[in-house]
Amino acid sequence: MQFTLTEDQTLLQESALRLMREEGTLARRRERVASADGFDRRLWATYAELGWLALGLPEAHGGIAGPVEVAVVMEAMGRGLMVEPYLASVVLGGQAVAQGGSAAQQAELLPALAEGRLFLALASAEAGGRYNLAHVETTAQREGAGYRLDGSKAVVLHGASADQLVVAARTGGALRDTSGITLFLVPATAAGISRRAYATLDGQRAAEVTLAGVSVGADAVLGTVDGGLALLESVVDHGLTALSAEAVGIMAALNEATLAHIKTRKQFGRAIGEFQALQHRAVDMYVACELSRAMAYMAACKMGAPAPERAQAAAAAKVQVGRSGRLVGQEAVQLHGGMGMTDELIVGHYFKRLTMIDTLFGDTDHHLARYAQGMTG
Amino acid sequence: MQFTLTEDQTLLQESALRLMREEGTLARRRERVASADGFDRRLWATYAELGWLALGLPEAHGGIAGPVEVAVVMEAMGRGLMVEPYLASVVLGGQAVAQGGSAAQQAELLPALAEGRLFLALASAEAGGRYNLAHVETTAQREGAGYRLDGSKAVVLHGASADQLVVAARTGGALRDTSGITLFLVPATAAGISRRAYATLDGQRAAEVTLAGVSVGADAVLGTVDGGLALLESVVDHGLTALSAEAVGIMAALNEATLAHIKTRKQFGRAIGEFQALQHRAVDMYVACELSRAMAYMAACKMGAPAPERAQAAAAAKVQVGRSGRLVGQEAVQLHGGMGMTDELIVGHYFKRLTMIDTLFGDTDHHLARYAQGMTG
Amino acid sequence: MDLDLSDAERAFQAELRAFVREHLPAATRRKVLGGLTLEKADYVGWQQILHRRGWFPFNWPTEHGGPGWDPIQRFLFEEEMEMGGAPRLAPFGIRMVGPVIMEFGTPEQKARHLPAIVGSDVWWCQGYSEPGAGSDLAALQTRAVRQGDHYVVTGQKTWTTFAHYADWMFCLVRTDPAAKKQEGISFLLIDMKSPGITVRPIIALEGSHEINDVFLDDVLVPVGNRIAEENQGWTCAKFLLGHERIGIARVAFSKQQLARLKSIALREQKDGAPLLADPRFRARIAEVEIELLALEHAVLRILSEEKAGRPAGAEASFLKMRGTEIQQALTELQMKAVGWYGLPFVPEAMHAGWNEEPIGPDYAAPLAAAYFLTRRATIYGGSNEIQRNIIAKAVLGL
Amino acid sequence: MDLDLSDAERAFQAELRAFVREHLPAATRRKVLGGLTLEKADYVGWQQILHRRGWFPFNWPTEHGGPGWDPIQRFLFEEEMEMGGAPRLAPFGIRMVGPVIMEFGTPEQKARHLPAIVGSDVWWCQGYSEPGAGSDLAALQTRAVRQGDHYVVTGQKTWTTFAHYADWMFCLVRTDPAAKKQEGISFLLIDMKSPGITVRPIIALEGSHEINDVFLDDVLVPVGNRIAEENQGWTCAKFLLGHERIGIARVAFSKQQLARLKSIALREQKDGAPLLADPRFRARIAEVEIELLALEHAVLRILSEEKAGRPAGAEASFLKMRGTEIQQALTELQMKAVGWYGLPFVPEAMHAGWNEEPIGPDYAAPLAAAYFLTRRATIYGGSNEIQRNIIAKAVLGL
Repeated sequence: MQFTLTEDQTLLQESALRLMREEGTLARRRERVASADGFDRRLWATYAELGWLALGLPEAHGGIAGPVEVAVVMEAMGRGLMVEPYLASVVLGGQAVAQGGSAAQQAELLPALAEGRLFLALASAEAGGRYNLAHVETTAQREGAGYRLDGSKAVVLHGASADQLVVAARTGGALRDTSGITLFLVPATAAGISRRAYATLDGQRAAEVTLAGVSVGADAVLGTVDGGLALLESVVDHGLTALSAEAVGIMAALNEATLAHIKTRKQFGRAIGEFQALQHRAVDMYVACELSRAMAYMAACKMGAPAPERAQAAAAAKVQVGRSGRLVGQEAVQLHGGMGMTDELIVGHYFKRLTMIDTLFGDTDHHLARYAQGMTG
Repeated sequence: MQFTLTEDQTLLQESALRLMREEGTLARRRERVASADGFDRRLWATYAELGWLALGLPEAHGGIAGPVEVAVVMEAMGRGLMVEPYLASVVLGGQAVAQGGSAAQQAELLPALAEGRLFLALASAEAGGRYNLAHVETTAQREGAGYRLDGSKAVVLHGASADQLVVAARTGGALRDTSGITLFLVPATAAGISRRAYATLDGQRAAEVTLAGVSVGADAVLGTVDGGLALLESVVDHGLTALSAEAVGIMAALNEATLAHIKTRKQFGRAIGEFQALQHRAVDMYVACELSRAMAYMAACKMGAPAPERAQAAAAAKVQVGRSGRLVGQEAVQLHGGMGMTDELIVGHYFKRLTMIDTLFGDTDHHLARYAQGMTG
Repeated sequence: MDLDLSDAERAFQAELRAFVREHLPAATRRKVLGGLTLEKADYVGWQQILHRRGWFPFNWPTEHGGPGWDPIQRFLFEEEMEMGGAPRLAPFGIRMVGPVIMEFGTPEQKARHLPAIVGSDVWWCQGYSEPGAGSDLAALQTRAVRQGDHYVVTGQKTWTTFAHYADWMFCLVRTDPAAKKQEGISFLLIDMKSPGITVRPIIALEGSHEINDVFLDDVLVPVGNRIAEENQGWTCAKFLLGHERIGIARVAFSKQQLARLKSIALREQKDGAPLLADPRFRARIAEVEIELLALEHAVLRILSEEKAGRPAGAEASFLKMRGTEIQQALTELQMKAVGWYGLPFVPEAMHAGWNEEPIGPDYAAPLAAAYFLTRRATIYGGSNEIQRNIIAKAVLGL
Repeated sequence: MDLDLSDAERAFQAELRAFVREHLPAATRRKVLGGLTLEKADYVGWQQILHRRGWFPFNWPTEHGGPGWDPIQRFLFEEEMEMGGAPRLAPFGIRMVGPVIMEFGTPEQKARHLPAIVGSDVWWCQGYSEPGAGSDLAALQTRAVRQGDHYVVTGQKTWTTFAHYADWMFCLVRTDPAAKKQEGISFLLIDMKSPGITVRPIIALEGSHEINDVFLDDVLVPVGNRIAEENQGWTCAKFLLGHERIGIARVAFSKQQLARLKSIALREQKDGAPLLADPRFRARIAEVEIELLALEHAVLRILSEEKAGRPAGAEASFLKMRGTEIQQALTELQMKAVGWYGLPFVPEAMHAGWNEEPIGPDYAAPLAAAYFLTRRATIYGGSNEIQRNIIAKAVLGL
């Protein structure tokens, strides 16, 4: 049992933090957010060079390391408030292929992903389905040797810049049945696909994706036919864990900014950080971040565990991060006073991202209910 | 619309507070708690003289005033941390007779109650039934012209000193059916009744009551046969409202004691009340009490409203008082430091009573769920 | 003690309700109830309609052109306005500078400024906060130096809501830098068209423009625009602060938001049923509804006391604290209710004129932005930390 | 980073588990798992059993008779003890005065006192708090005046846990009243049989007797019983405070309480089903379970760092804060779980010898009392307010 980073992990962390210090300024962020894709392809190439795009993927296809390293990078990206599709493409897309892909699919896609030549996106959610992964109305009907896909997918993260979409569709069963779901790899430019791209409140990008009679071959199936839910759950658990680590980085950055602010901001003749009520609140923010970090890395360590254990760990981490993130985000803004409410300070941008992380793939209440259901005893 | 006390109500409040200042010392309390009945019959006679035992009862049978006056008295009793069976006998027992009793029952019982010659107790809860008023396993089977009662009743408040018990029993329907419940007035010394008396953690008294083949006449029925649940709900709502008012009195007393403590207790060279973190917590305690008071009197005003409105008001008050009381009680003990943890200071006794009030007739979670269910929209 | 409305109060309520239903412009109502961006004309137009009915400024005494209502009537008025979808009445003229002028103004000042507020001829803004003077308002640095019949004012005000709409600003300035903090301050009325004033927009967190920096560079202000004596401005400031603290509780606004939350939760689906039927989400709504109920009755207690001639003091600060916390809880639940569709951010969708198909349900677009916007409620108007300090000192004697 | 136990750790854990199962007296286990009152003999007897196995004091190095375990092994030990129903090991000897003597004691002091702790020959208590010195420990007033080879000690200690069991007390006393607060304090070991010592029970809120006042009236203490130099007692006090802050998190204890909570909720009924199946109550348990999981992994992070030679500083204070808050949440839920049967209070039912039929379910009797008892967790051992002050200052630099 060893709950500290290895030497390699520490080196990775240091290099990631170094890059984030350079790239994580509000000015750089504004440029990226305003760009056509909503992110910086040059920076993406840097990620590839650093090997980050290969993290957590199978070694046979150019991958290295695992979920703990992904967490290390995501925590740093949280600090840097990055907007690149790392979660969407490498974690969600990459894990879908790594865990569900055939040897051929892996050989085709993973090296390209790791080298930064390929972008993936996960099209799982649907309007009206809320956070239930089994709520799949999109259909995949047999059509010759392949399938014909029809339906709509909601809030596909970085869906417009993706080359291939991982689409959850129903090959059998009724609307919320746990069986009958299949994942498909669909070229984003396939006939019948339309994508409506938009920005999200936290400066990221997403798209509504409509599939109208999209034909794919049988080799587009990722994992087993009708058995896609288990794969999807695992992929999303990896995503939740990565998001938890990102949230930890944001909390740490917000705490630093808030401490710096209350140590220098003077009111009533002294730094407001000398007021005990604010001190105690700053302590609670610190504790919230520490507990979240412990949970994010615990979950990362559990990503290889059997499904029930993995699911509980991911849910627990999301709950912890949701609660802590709410506290830290709201308090950071409050303690910054008026400045925290403006677009001009990075604090507000951190707060928005932290808030949206709680929404992604299920909020605190959702994962608390999920954890409670899976709880032993 | 007028949310202030009338002149008469203000006079009642002043006289009640005056009496409580005299009687509400820890030394007097200890005597009462240690006595055989667990309360002071001399004080009960004073209550009768003051007219308190007639509050909320019909004027035709010697009653006066209504739920607001009951709340005024209960709030004062909270401050005085009284242990007399006012809730058990006058509010719960009295309302059961006042709302459900025939003219003959009322004429027989209410004057005696108002004059302090009669004690009633409500035997509604059962082991395994938690807070569900419809969970009635005790049976009342027809036997000649009357009924035969069998079953067990849990935690009957002041059950051992009562002369008559108001017993909820099942005349029809299955275990948790809403119909089929009937209330009976049963002499506490009737053959087949055994009572096991005990003290409760908050210095009050209660009893486990067993009914084994207890025969009563048809004239023992209170209200309508099979339709007792609606009556029981109304009686308990009056009880919840009275308890809410009592809790407000306790909170006010705890806040006073805590303020006095933190203004005088010196640590680090100054009164601990000068530390801003404690000041802000004291403010939250103050606000919690004010909101509870508003809700307790709101509920008192609603006791005559149609059942759904009355129920929502009582549930809302109990939720508010449960949350506020938890905060005030826990913080009062915490801010008193070690002293708050001893039997020697009245603070701990207030805290215990406030805690137990949350349990009585359904805790915060129970009434929140009840309120949510009844909520419009 | 009696919670039921009297017959007269009930009739009054019906009259208010009918008036809003009939006279509130439909376009304005749609914007308010849909959470969309309002224009200046929406606010002013509605004020003028109310004025024609004799109800604006609703909180003023008859001698100055108000209806002369008692506190309960004002409470009912606000409730009907909110529930009917009327825009919030900007407080700067009618709740802030107006009462200060009534209390401290000269006859000339009253004659000049009060009718202009009544007639909605001017829009006021509040020049209080400065970069170095937020919670510690008395630390303000904006200087006003007397030169003959004028003050020359130089400094910077910030967080100035609707300064870009404003014709006039009431302003705290330092007239005696040698005096103790609170003692060297004066209260000036400044024409926003004066040379030397620059308004710079501050874009809020969620992208909206309501607040501004106001730079004052050798702005000439006639001495006749000073309210009360020189260096007595803090008295005006305190009066204003104590005034209408109860209104900031915004019970009626929160009731309207609660109704909106329920309507959203009824339309959102969870596992094939309305989200509103989900026990956990329903309990969350119930929690806030109970909190709001408690606040409402705390407000009613204080208003009843006020009506009986016992106006509240500092204890009313808690109404602002709780009121803003409840506003935040409600916007947070609205955002939570729409799940994934809290994410999309299409600024154009916030404007009534936008005609494209919405992303997700049409009610979803403004919700996350409203959550972020509402975070300011506990910061502005005397932060909740300051309110706690006030209660600790003035009510609890700490 | 790796959360799995190594093979060696797993074997160690199995050995611990088997030992508790086989050697813990059944009567003691019943009391612990039933929440009943323990006698001194229960504690001491178990310590001696552990000692015979070489595991007591479990946290001591081999040179002083401990097993010399690393932080992870100590964590596993505490977990197996709690889950197996072993009584808590009183901290006064093994966690408090023992380490102080090891660090600061003379060879004679070590030889005299350490083996007596190892052999459970003496019971220690802690003479720190005074009526006027709680959170502000350094304000203590108990005077020790040098007279030849002795100090004459006069004063009052309070909240002294198990003083009525104790043979010895370690005590902070003021030896130089003229010096600055922290600088005139010495650390004395006092034989509780010394003339002039009176122990007065303090009955706690819920009726139990664990804490006491200790009055010292001209008590003669040999100078040889002073640890470290005169007026250097604060150094010892700080050392002790920093030592084993992690242990106060009591993760293993809370795990055991969590298991107990679930077992109670499984037996309690709500509407014909186990309370444990009620979604709301289940979610409440899940909340605390997640909080405990986070605490456990925060502890493991810090222990791993310690094992790697980087012991924690003040940041470990948050483990005490969170640990005690979680203990309180668990006892509160246990009390809530039994509903009405939290009310009955039969003091005799807290003792293992009581043979009457319980009122309500047998597990219910001690629950409310345990809730009240546990409120002290956030007050004692450096209140959580003090822990926050420590973190603010030492970790956050505020």
